[in-house]
Amino acid sequence: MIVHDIRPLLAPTISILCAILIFWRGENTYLRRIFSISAAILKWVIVLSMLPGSLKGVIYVTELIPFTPGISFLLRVDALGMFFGMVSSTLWIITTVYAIGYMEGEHARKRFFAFFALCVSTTVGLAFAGNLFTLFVFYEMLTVSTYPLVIHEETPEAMKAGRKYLVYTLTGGSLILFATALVFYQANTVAFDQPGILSINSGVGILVVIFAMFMLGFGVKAAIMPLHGWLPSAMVAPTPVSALLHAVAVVKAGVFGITRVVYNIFGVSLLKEMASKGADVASVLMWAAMITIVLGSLMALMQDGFKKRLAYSTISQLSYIVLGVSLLTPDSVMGGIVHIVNQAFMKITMFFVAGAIYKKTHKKNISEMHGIGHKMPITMATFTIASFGMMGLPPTAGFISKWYLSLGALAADKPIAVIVLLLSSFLNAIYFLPIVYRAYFMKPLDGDTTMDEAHWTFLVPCIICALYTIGLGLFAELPFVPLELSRIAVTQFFR
Amino acid sequence: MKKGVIIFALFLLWVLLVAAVIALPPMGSSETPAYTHVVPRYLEKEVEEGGANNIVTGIILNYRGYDTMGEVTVIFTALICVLAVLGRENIKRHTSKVELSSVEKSVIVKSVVRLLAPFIILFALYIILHGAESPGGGFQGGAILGASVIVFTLTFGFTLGMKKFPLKYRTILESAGPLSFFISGVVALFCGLNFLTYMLPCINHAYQDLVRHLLLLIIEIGIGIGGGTVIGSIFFAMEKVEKE
Amino acid sequence: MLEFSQHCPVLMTITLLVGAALTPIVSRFRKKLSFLWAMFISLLSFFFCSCATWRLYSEGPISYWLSGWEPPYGIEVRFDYVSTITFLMTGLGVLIIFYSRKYIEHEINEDKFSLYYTLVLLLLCGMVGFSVTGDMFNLYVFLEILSLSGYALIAITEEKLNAMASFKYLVMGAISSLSILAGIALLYNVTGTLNMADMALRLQQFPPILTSYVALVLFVVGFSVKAAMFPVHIWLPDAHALAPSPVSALLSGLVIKVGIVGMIRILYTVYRLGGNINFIPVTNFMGWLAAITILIGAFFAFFQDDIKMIFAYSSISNIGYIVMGISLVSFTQPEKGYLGMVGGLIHIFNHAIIKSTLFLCAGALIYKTGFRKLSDLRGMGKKMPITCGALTIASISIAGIPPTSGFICKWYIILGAIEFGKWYFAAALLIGTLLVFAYYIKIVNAIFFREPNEPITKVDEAPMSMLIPIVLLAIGCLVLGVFAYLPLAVIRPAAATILGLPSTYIPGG
Amino acid sequence: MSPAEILNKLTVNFNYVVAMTLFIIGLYTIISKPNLIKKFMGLNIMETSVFLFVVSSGAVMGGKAPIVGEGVSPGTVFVNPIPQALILTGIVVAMSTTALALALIIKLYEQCGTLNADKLKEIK
Repeated sequence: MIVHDIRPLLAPTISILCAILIFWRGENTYLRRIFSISAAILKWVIVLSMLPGSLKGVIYVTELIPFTPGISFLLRVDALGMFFGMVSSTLWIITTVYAIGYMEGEHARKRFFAFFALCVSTTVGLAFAGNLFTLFVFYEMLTVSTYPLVIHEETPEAMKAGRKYLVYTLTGGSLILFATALVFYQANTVAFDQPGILSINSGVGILVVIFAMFMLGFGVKAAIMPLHGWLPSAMVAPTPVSALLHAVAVVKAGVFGITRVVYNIFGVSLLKEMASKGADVASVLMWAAMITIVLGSLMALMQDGFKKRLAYSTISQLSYIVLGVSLLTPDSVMGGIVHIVNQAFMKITMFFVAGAIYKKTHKKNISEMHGIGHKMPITMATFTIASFGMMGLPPTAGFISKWYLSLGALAADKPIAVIVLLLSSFLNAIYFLPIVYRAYFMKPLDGDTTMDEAHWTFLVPCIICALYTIGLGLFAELPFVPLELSRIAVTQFFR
Repeated sequence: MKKGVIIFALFLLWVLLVAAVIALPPMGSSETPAYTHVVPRYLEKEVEEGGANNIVTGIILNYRGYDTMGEVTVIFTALICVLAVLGRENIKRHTSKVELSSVEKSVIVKSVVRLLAPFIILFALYIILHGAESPGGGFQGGAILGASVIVFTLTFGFTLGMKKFPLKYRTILESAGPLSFFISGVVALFCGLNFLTYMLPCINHAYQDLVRHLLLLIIEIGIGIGGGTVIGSIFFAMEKVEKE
Repeated sequence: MLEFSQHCPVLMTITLLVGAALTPIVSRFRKKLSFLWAMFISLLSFFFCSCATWRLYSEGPISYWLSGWEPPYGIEVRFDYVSTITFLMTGLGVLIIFYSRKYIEHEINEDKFSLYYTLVLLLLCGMVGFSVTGDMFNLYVFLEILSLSGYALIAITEEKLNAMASFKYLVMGAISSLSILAGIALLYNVTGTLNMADMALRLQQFPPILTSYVALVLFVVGFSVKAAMFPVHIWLPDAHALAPSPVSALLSGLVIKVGIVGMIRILYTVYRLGGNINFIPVTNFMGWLAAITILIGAFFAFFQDDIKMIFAYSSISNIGYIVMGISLVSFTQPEKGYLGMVGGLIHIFNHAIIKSTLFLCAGALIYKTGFRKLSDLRGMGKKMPITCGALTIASISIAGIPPTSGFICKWYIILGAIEFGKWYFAAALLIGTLLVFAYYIKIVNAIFFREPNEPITKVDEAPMSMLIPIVLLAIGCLVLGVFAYLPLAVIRPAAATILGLPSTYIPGG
Repeated sequence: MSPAEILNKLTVNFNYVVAMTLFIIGLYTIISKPNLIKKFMGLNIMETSVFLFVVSSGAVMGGKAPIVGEGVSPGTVFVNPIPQALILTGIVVAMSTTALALALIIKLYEQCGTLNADKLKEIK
């Protein structure tokens, strides 16, 4: 059922308004906080108000502005879009609270919060994009509005990272633009309302080219190896940025784009048809994802910087989702989609912890974190929960996604994927557990074990995310939880 | 080496251009498309439609009057361009190379110029006013007018030249060309006709021809005076030298 | 109203022309008056242009016979869909004159103020006259008015290098004008007429001879110089970078577009698609040159430190986009070229607005600080937030990041290139835009994210007379991108009629 | 076309060929001469060549100047008046360009003391 509604437009607009207000009166700390938090909550409420409808399969549509015959700026909230929109708007509230604490005393806070709001706005717009064209527009806007956040420190290192980020993502964006134009030329539409708009009549060759361009383009943000180079260097950004953008919004935008392309532009049946004609592009994507999972984990092992390790872990975890998408079975996609939210919460916990530790002790490297668990027990407890989630131990959320991914892999008759997932769990354990061990079971270097917990603005977000990680694992099958939404999304793909 | 390449490239261009022109109909033929398409009407009807015995003048002022308006503007533009680059002369600040020259001006030159200057100007006026009947017209007359200014100034020096052709009149006269066109052209708009139409049916039939002549005359005089002044002003701007 | 509006195409030219002729006289009364006069004249012309445009979209193209002679005999002024560019010219003209009031105090001697306004009006007059005329020789006359005033506007300051840049421009410009004049002369001898529409008709009647082809080559070469295509772009960087900033905005935004309009007139009005002269080899060649132009312009811009030099090189690059767009045509299937044509034409509009914004912002920075090197302009973003904000918007726009206006042409030209299977053109375009973004991000970095070399004191926001045009144009960059259907509604009939399709043509429909 | 035909055409359209030759000579002068005055003289040669071409193209064998009046019999053949009208405009334009070029040269000479393009390049 399609409902024309203004709410899909309202959600991104609120953050844009918030950004404008902050630009206008952002010098005042209190006004800035009020703007940020109230916009975050308002947006969350708006997105939430659409959730019951989405769960019933309702699709909300706002047609904004015509662009050319056949293409318009279109916002369309289907289950997948709702899913991603919900994730980003929820995490925005949490991260805003965290950022207010974290950015205390930092420079250029006005700019920071304004662009922060702008990024979230584009992310939600991207989630609600109703066609490839709108998706691309928001995708590019996301790139541009993230740049000031990446280089927030304005150090030479940050500038270099920013440049690298732009080079990678804009090149990717160009490829997407090219591919979008090709799709429009072939199909005369770019809308997401069908499970696949291209047809085999276009010729296998051109389809492969389009697919490759899309994967290279979105693969940059999804950090599929070897396109991941920007992600670790972008970790110079302040922690809330790394947390929300580089673990959630930006990278997930890439993954989200891949999902859209695979299921709404190509469609399962076309990809299977292509595979039968010798162009098994989905398998190529699957292999790329599997290689990234393993290599990413291995590289994470070698990192000493806390945030760097998390970054490589992100690279590895993102490919879970890509793997799920590329397997082309309902269960695997469901596992992949639900991992968007699971990974987001788990990874954001970890980043929050990293930020809290850095703010409290100015320690960036893992090798310095002896006994940090004595000083900051609650913080480290949440970290521990998140690492269990990363490993996929029941009853955490990570287990749910791995379970469905494995089911899907078996259904697709690709047992190798299951092996890779298990291997990854093992590697996750190798690189996360030593941190936990070091934090709790080793004596601090200075011998000082008095408790010195982080400020509540740090703690509360950590705890909420950690609780979610457990909660989703325990109550996965209850109504109103992500799994149900992802199931609806999957039924829309496999119509 | 570089020179050789240039010459070779230009040679190729030459061959191309020559090939283009020898493909044209033979020169002097009366069967060319150029002579048979638009021209016959001009040759047959110009005198009646355009009101000038000199067909070239008729084309310039009537059929292609808008071109000429642009052309007059080009002259005006040239003056403004020169002034923008070099600046206007100032009687207090500037003198000229003529005055700084150590060569004495001979009496013969001075006397001849003094005697001839009025006649040159008279001749210029004749050319301007007689453009409709014989070879000549505003541009040609204007050039002669300008030449008279130049000759006079070169002989008698800058200061005197500027006194004879004072800046405050020149500023107004320089714009005479475009303005006279505008005045003659815009009259037609009030009769509901197109711009630059001189034959005005909205006035008494008996006067139509007279008005047309009058309007054309305004233009010719405007072009002539304007062109002459512009040439003079350009000369002044180029000739000036800062006083010590 | 209808009766009156049909005079507008001529009136808007005449207004500027007479206004220019009167400016020196007006300024004799009061020095200050010349600004107000120029403002008044340009506004009046803008009003006439709006009337003409209104009539164009309600009644169809206006054909105005000067002196009342029917076309092959007299001069025809034709306000068709391509002529809508005059709307942009006069509109931008108003803003730039408004901007000039304060700015020229900085670079120009006080006794040259009235000359400056006269030249700007003449430049506008030349462009407007050029764009609406339907007669080949008239085209040449107005081309000369605009070229001459353009040369002089560069040399109006007292700088040494300006006179050199201007001379270089003059020599190349004069050669190109002559080659256009030679082309006109050759074509006149082939067809016996000077009216464009009649010329097109006559070209179809006779069997094609070599002369027509050579004339075409002369035209294309001539207009390429005016448009600063590779390899005849060498005059542009110096000229555009050294001119006073409002003049740079005019030159980069509008004057080089005149070359493009000329090309469109020659190729698609006079020679025509589907006629008996197949000029596709020429457009193909132009397409390749355009691809090279894009890359060369972007590449050289990379090494500049002077902020206006960067903009000048990026103009070269952007001309490449436009030419690429208009050269993507098919001789026998006109509708195939539609998308590329729309892309090229829309960028004429958008680039004019974006580049004017950039140059005016640069002008405001130079006016306030006196610096023009990026390394000296560091940290200005905090002192002049509005100017620098506008600069950023325009930079993003020129890099073609959606939803700003620079993106639209990218989309259409890529579609057009795909239509012809020329993916390498699309690739060149994309690489070009990436390079463009790389150096514009350098500017944004410098003004916002880098610490100034020495603490900036005594620099505050530019005066209102500069800010208003800048802000309006920057808003234009955004609005024309988001509401792209507005400019597209204007451009689509233009593109369709250029290709000989009905003005309501919709691809695939 | 056979060589004889080409030769015939060359002689018939001799003026045109000369005009085009002048065009190239002018262009060569502009490109190869470093002196600015010579460059702009080359420009003038080019201009003249185009005028020559246009005026020649208006000629008609046995044609008279296109002036009607007393003493001109009705059947007289006139030459083509349009090229004359065009060239009048052309000359004015050429004059204007020349004026501006000279002004620029004067200014350059005042400022830099040289008119050699190669030397001017070094002054910066």
